[in-house]
Amino acid sequence: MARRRRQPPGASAAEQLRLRDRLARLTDLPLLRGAGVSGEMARLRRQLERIAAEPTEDDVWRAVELARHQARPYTLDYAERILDDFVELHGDRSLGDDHAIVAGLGRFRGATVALVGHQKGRDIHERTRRNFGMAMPEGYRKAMRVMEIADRHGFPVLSLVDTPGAYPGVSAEQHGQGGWIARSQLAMARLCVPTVACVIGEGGSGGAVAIALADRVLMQENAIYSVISPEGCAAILWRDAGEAKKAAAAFKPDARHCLELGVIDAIVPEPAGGAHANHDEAARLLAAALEAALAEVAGLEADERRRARRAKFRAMGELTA
Amino acid sequence: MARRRRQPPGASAAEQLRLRDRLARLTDLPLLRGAGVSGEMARLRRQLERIAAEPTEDDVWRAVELARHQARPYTLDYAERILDDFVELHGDRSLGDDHAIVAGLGRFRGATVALVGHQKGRDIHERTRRNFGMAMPEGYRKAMRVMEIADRHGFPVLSLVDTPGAYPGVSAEQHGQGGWIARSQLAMARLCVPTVACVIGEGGSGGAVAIALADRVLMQENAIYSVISPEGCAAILWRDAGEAKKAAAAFKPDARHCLELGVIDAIVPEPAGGAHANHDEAARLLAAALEAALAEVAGLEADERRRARRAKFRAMGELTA
Amino acid sequence: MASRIDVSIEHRGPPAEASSAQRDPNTCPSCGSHYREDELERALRVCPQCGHHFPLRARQRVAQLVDHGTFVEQEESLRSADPLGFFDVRPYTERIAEAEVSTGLGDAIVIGAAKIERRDCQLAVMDFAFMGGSMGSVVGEKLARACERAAERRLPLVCVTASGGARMQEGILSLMQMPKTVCAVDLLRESRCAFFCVMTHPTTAGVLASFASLGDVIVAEPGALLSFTGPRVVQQTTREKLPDDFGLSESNLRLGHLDAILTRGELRPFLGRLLALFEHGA
Amino acid sequence: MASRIDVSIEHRGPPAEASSAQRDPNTCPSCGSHYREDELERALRVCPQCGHHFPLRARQRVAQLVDHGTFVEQEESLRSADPLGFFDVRPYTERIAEAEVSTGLGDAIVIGAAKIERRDCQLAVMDFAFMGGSMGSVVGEKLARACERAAERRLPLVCVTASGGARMQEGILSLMQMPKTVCAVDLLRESRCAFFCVMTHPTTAGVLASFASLGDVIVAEPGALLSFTGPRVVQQTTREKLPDDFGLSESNLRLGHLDAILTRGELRPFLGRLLALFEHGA
Ligand SMILES: [Zn+2]
Ligand SMILES: [Zn+2]
Repeated sequence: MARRRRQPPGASAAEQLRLRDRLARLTDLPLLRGAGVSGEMARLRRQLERIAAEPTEDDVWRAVELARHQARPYTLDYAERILDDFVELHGDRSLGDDHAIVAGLGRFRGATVALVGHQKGRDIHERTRRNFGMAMPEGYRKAMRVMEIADRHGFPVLSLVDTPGAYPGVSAEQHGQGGWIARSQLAMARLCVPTVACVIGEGGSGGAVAIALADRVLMQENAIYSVISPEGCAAILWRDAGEAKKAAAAFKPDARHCLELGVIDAIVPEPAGGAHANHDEAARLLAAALEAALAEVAGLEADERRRARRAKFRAMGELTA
Repeated sequence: MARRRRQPPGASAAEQLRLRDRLARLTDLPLLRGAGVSGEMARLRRQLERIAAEPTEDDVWRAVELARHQARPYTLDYAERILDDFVELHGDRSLGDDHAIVAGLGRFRGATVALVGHQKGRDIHERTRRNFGMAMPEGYRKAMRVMEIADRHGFPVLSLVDTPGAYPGVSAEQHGQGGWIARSQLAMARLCVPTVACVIGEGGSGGAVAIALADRVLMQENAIYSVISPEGCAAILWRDAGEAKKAAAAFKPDARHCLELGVIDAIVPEPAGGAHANHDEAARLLAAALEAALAEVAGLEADERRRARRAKFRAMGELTA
Repeated sequence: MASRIDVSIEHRGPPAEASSAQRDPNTCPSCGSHYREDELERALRVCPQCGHHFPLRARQRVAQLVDHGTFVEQEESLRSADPLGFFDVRPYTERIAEAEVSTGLGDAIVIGAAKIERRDCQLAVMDFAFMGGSMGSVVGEKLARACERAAERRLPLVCVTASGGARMQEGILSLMQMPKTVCAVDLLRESRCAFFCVMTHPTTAGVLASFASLGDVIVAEPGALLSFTGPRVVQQTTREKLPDDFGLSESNLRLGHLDAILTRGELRPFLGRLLALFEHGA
Repeated sequence: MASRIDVSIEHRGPPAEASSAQRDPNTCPSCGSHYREDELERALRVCPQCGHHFPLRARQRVAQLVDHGTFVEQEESLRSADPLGFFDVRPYTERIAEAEVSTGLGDAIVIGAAKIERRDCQLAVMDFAFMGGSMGSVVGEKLARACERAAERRLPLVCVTASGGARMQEGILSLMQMPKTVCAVDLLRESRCAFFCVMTHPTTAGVLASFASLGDVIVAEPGALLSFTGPRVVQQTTREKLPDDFGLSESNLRLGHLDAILTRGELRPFLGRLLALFEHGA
């Protein structure tokens, strides 16, 4: 966990830290910060080794498949596990209530927070109702509304990202899809409260980034975060959607690569086999990571936090001059 | 003009002031503040006398008719006369561009201001396009958007009110008519910049008040400002829309009564016969009144101004305890 | 030229008061079931048969919502001053006096301090039985004072609305209660106090278009008419065919204007949870 | 399951480049008129016959917009670093080199200080000819630096966009240019600088969904495609019938997303007026 870097760790945490440091030196990688939350040393070691190794084409594809796994926990699965007294709020006060995004308030580790997140559906009915987690401007406006409430009342904002992308439909376009994705990001840039985002499944393009401009951005071990889906990329660049696996490997949408590229701050470990295998354990690990990330930024003054948030994203990209 | 109360008037202004004071004492009324802008003493005297006299049922009905006169200047007629380099802005960034409200930026007395206002149409085509000056949520959102730009850049906001009321249509309701009228008022309550509203024709109910929560609220001599139209009132309370004239008299929607009731801050004189008789002169008188009202509030700190604005509306109403 | 009425008081949909005026008040207008007073009272005045929500008087609402014995009423003595000397077919003063006698209230709103599920809050509850819950100087004033008291004590404001709109007999001053209450909510927000609004049948016109719509959280009872302009006026003005659920809670939720629809029984625990979530120091 | 593409580069409506690829660049794809280079140049590359707006290169745009001789380019030397070592059918580095040669630009945006109608401003102009105006690290960086320079000098930023979206070859880092440029605009706003955006054909996907939509004032050229998802993908994904003017400037204006549509000839005086209006102290 990122927090441990700054605060003196406890006894068993110290041991974890030594192991992590050794592995980090071995692999010469600045990652592993997300791995400290699991208490079991053996599994920790396995996880660290798996995360630390350079992912192969198969590894990347496995993350793509796990990120989209139908049994993978969705935002509401986490909400009920990591929040007490969750109250979901509804509506954008303009046009509708977009079920592809959920937003609400709840108690996290004893303090009130706002939660926003994409929501996919598991069965066919729910998937249709949730529009496969693809939000419309209405959804982003709902998220913005709840974030504004949080900001006014001093509640930190947690955001869970899990979408194939913003909905590519006629009315979504007519209602200003591009503009609202932009305004949602701007609203997050301006928040005075601490914010932590975590990609918990698919972090698909603009639809994902709309709610991911946070003080800390985490990614679960098997989540993906990408500018375009592997299929979309393959169709455009290889002119063959069947080349998705190749495209994914070229794209590097996996957590390990996102960390290396400086796009995320830490990787959140998942239970053995992936988050779908054990929702409770996945939630426990996620909650620990969110708590640690929040703690890192909670101490700052609002202005300072906002400047740091801006500086963090300002630095992204690679250039030669 | 209200400003003259605080600043030493010039030579001819001093004469006007004496006359006004004498008339004010005679009639024992706290009005006339809006009358100082006309240069001609004789007409000023006639105007003062007319305004100072207790309006009869016929006087009130004449104001109703003049306020709705088809040749009466509308917001854009004033915009082109009192602003330089007016740039109209469009759209609410969500659903549409409501032509019943115009909003834009221009230079007023050398300084940039934002102007928002209802806009009626004169011919049948324009009247339909402008929806008779009855706005939808889209229109209030457009106004809010331009006011937000003004607030960010320190431009004072001028608002011209001229509407029979908010549009009573299905989609207006579906898009949140009530909520957006409320939010538009709240946005105006929160503005840091100086704000002046003037009722230039019909100040009809919630549709009017949506853009009239300003530091100073003026009313043209023949404008009306009311909670319901005379016809509507008659239909509900007398169960006969034909009793509109009687209802208007009971309602007292005219400027003189609004001033007495503490709802407006000053009356803006119109050219002889009414604003429709001479658009240029009406604009000149309006501009002078807006300038004076702006000057009154321009010197305050933003917080102080906002508190004073709140206190002003807070005091409205009559109670016994 | 379209009509200019946008504050008329109308009802529509499930709670069809217009036609039920002659009926027994304990007969469900929706399914026709009849109840003894104590039965209905025990059921929170919700029809056990079909779920119809009977109208609630302000004091009944307070009794249902707050922890027993915690409500301390404020500003009971405020009365309207008839600023226009208004007279239609009868003097306004006479209408007020009659409403006072028939409702036992000074005006269409009751405010006070209370506890809901052991959490302190400021309460403001409207009563439709007092001149259609219309907002004149007294409703505006009491709502504003409720905001100020909440701000002073740094407590959340819980407001239950039921209103046909502005109190026409107070003319332009009734319209001014809209910006007045909006300014009061602005103060409440500046003081970082939460504001929860429960909209009940009907919440329309000037109340919907001012403080009621500014809640941090807005919920409604089922089947309530919540529209700025009432369906009859919309129909007459535009000749548009209205959707069956025009303006009702259910369509408002679907269209994004509400956070939830709650039955009367769900209301108190829901508010309790919200109050707990918003219990924070600065 | 719907397709997940939302950054594809597409064209539609009046400027039908796809089919005009083989055509003479000086033949109007809309009405078929043919012009000599000097004729077209004099007409600001707008068809005198039908008003079709031919694509403009970044340097041509700068020349049309700014007072002669006032443009001072900044950050010319920035180049992409190929962070993924990306290789599809060809290496990314090869594609960039080719684009550099064919366009004479270092990437798909040109920034600099300039005067428009005698008013100082900061300028940022995109060039669709450089890899479809796609936004990678360099476009994001130069846009961010343009914001910072504007903030430092307290000048308005004038931005002309033309982009198919993200630079896919830079993977997730291209996506991150969205929050990066949004943060830059946030700084610009905090510094109380004005931001005017001129959207030209096409402005889509990641550019539309970040800085481009955050202008205080947003205008567009006629007939430009301005949509987050392109019409072909919307059509394929949803099987919805698209309106004829789907995503074009004209429908964007009608739907409230633009302040105005301006022909190329109107652009400079309009910007001059805006710059004068926003010229303010503090
Ligand atoms: Zn029943
Ligand atoms: Zn042509």
